[in-house]
Amino acid sequence: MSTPANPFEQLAYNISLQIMDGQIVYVGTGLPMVGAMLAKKTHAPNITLVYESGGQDPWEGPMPWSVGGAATFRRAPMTMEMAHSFAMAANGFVDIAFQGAAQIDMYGNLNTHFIGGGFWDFRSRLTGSGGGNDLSSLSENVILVGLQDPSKFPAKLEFLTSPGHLTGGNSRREAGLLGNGPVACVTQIGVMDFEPETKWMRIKGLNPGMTPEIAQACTGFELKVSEQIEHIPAPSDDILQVLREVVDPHGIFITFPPRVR
Amino acid sequence: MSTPANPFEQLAYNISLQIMDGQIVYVGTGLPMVGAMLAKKTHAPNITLVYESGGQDPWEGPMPWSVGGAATFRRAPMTMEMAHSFAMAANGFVDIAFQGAAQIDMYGNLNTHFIGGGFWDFRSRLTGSGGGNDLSSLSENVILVGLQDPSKFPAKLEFLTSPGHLTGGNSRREAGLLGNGPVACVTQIGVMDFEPETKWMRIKGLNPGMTPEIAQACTGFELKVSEQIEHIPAPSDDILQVLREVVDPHGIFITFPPRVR
Amino acid sequence: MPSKFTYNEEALENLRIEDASILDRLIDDESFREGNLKKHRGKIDKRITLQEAVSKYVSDGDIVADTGFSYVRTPMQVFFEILRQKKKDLQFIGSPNTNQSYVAWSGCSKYSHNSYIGAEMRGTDRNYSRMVKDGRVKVLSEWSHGSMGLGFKAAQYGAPHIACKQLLGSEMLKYNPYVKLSRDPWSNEPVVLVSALHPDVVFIHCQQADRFGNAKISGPAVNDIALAYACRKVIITCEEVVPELLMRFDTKDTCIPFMIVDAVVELPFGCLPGCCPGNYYWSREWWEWLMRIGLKSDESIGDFLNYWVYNTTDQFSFIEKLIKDLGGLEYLHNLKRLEKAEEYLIEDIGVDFSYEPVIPITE
Amino acid sequence: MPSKFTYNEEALENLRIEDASILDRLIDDESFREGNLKKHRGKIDKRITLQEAVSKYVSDGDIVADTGFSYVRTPMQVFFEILRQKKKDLQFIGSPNTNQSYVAWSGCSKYSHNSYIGAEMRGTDRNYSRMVKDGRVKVLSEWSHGSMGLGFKAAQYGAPHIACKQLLGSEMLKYNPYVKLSRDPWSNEPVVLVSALHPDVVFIHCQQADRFGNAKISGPAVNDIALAYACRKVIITCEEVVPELLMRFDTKDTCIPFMIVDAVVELPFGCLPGCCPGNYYWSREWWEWLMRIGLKSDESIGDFLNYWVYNTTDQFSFIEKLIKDLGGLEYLHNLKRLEKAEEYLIEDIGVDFSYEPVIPITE
Repeated sequence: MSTPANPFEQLAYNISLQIMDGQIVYVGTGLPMVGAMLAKKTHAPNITLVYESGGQDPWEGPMPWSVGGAATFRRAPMTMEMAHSFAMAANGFVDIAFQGAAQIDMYGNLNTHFIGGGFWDFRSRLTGSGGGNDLSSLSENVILVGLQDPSKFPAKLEFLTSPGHLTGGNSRREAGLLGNGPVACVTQIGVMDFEPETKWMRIKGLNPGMTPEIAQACTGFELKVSEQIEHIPAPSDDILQVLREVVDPHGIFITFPPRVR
Repeated sequence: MSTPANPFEQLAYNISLQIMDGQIVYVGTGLPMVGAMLAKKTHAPNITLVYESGGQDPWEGPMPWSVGGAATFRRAPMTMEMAHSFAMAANGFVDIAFQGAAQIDMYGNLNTHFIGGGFWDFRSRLTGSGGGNDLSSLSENVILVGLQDPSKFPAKLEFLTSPGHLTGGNSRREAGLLGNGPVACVTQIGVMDFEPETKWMRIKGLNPGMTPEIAQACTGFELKVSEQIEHIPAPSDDILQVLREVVDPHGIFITFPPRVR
Repeated sequence: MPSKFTYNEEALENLRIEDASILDRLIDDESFREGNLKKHRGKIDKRITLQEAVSKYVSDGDIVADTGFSYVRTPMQVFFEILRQKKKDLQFIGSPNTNQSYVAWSGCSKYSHNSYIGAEMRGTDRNYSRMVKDGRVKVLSEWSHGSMGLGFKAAQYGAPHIACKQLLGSEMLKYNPYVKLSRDPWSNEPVVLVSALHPDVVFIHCQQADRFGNAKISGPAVNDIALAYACRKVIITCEEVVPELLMRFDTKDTCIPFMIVDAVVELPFGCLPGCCPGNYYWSREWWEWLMRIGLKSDESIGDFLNYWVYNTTDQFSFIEKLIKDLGGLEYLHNLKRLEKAEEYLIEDIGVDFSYEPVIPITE
Repeated sequence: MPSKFTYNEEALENLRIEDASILDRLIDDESFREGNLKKHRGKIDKRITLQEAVSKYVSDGDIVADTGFSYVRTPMQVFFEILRQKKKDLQFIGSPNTNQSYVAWSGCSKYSHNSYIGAEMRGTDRNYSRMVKDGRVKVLSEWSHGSMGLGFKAAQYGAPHIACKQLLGSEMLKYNPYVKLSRDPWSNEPVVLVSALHPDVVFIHCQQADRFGNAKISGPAVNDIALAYACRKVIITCEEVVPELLMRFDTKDTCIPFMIVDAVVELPFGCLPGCCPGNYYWSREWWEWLMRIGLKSDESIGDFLNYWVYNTTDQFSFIEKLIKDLGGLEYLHNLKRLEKAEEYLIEDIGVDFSYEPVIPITE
């Protein structure tokens, strides 16, 4: 029997479960990549992976370490320029896009600009939007990914980089944005979705050993709770084997605690 | 000694004289192509030919019979998409573009839409703009080319397809158009330019045997006259030889009266 | 039917468009995106016949995009099949839009988004002129090549509209509901806004494609890359279908990815009587017949189309007719030689490009 | 100095830009076009050295575009040379804009058009964060990758601006003077207008170019095709200069035509310590040193740059230092093997991609 899944492995597994076969999947760096590769190697062999640097539909090979690296365009029939690659999302050719952030609020809005202050006085300036705002604005479905704690899931963002459901309700549509916005938020605690009417984040499923109380304790705003909370299983031995031996054999992303890369 | 130049040959020669070495030249079908090829084979070997279908800088070979045909992209390092090809004019990479039209007015505005009536009731519907409006609007310098007669050079266009100097003076610039607009009009009579202030068409040079009176008789509006009218020479035997033997050996464009093509 | 969008009233009036809802589909980004979301994304074998493709993907009333460049890499055999299947009420759009002329005569197409109709120095298209005058073709919008091309590009880039510097000062502004005079918000300079354009269906002839729809265009792409992304239904016709692995190991000229493609039709000689870069030259004799005899009158174009379209069944029966009087297989082979020599793919010294008209000048 | 253009007042205020004329050049289409008209159009041998190119084409105060993708086909040796020549007051722009961090520390760059700074999972750029906080880098505009990419594309297409659906609802709208909330005139839906962008100077690393400037990019072009057309001064650096005839007989991947190019620099290994598709892998050890040690403090980045930039003279002296402790020529050869294997240009079975950190984890 395999060692039980560590938090990163559970997260990668939960990410993989968000992906349905046949979808076009926009992948960023890190665990979403691992989750997407895992999905492709397990229940969703016919997905097409697309990357912001323009790589798409690569021939199977080593896991991409970078969204611009060779594995993203390895023997691909073609690549796309960056403006064009995001346009594919606008035109309805990105079914699902993964997003991380330094801060996520109850409507799934994201901050990747700075934390600990304002635009001029912060503790840490972060990367900025990159493709994050584009994916959030244009993709059909967005899946948020992160390690849940109250500071990363605050009631108020310090900066709104990428739109989720904005102020909830119909506000995203009224702002002119495309697609459904965030449909799920996958963390080490479990999977959250958004109430259909208010678009407020709520607990949908919990990882093994997690409770709604733990989830709430890891969140800076009140979490709504689904009527029927799912119990997400731990990944099976078979899946762990694929994850550890095929997808990320060098443990670049799934080693816990994280190794330096 | 060669047979003297026929009107088409004189026109091709006059066109060629409009081109300076080192320029990027946008060529359409017909005599402008012949003139540009003649320029390249005589005084302007370092021009770069570009075509609306996206061909550019072809390797020397047979004269293009079509602006989309193989001679326009023959062993070219690259071709451009159509929107991009016109964008090169907008961005300042077309020094000189040739244009014909069914009607040309005193400000060098062009009609290629219909003649003999209005939008709903005409004698003949023509091709429409094609790339004509784009070249007129965006190129740095436009050279008009045509066979001059009063119906083709009317005081009022039946439709303004492609802008010249609009209503003269500064009106072209005020409309937001790019470049200098038409700088010359080359016909079987000679070469006309436009008064610097009013932008009204005036006789600049006359072909052998032509007079200002003939020019005026061939024009539907009053032609201004330059203080010093140039006498354009007939093409030399050497040039006629290049034209007839190298540029258009099958007489596709320079046979007079025109043959069916 | 109320139109979904706001159009320039002057243009509607000038174009005598009473029911502006006929204009909507070309610029409806929302339904375009919805349609794309429904496209099958998996790697499935998309090959069907030309007959099936036209039957399934060209619906009466569709906006059809002309592709290639007049008769360069233009899938003329597709238009012939549209005629044979007697489609109705098609709108045509393209830069150039040369092939609408005979399609319109046949009764298949009634509306035109007009940029250029004609065959360059081969003269004015008298048939099209007649049909517009008689009201058999109704012009819905007047374009320049470049501005229409930008409309397709805006669509490719997911941009609702794009500003440009052409059309300023032209009367076309008053005859096009899809463009609008405006000012740049930074410079305050006049600009023309062009809406993103989404024709309903496009057939793009490629030299090679794989069975999923990844496709290569060699020679000028003209508007076809933009159109592949801009149009709702995308059918690739191609000289040959190659293995997917070839597409992965030779990426030259590949510009259309499989996910945007609905169907793949293996259609060798699909551009004849036009030319296909790398493959074959156009039939100058056929075009001479078309322009000099065919377009003369309603009767003559009828005879012409009967002979060349309605009494052929596909490209091969068309070619058999074509080469019968022109030199047989040697003529066909020579078309290949001429194209390759002009592109300098083969030695051109010794290849004879001369051409003598087959119809005596009597006019 | 009065600014030539009208900017969103709220953005100017939020960004604390008092003299808005500093913003003008990036969107000045008119002077961009004028500059292009003055470029030499003939086929002339444009080859110069990197030192000459940086000296001649990078002026103090210029807006410099970062190219490639962070460290993929990015001409890092060009940035190193900019540091050595101690340029001043540069504005940096790029999607991503990763290389501004060390350039800014060196004192060469003071202004940022910000889309993304960092090296993906390699962590936050602490140096850049410090410099923005201290006011040593001033952010002039906040972007997403896609919206900035559209600004470059609009420039390529000669379009004064383009509408898009990103940035809506984002606070970046209030921190970017080059974008503007508007409505589509047909649908009345909210859109964001993005101005065409014209950086002053761009260095684009290509695998091959000819001496006139025709150039090939293999692997993802990212924004570089658009940038080649959008920027005022265009310098191609390349792994190798090939004969013009090669460009005519092998058109694969050719995307930059000679007329827009000002200079060609033959610069083999010009992307090291980043990677160049088809040629060499990135040096993971170098990046580890940069992110884990170099960026820690002002002092450490100073030491780092002294060692790797100021005490090297060109890419070869850099490489000699790099391989000295990492395995010599075999290391360099292995970079080639790794890149080619990951792209599947060579057999990848048996190629070992594993990598062990060279710096012990002590934090």
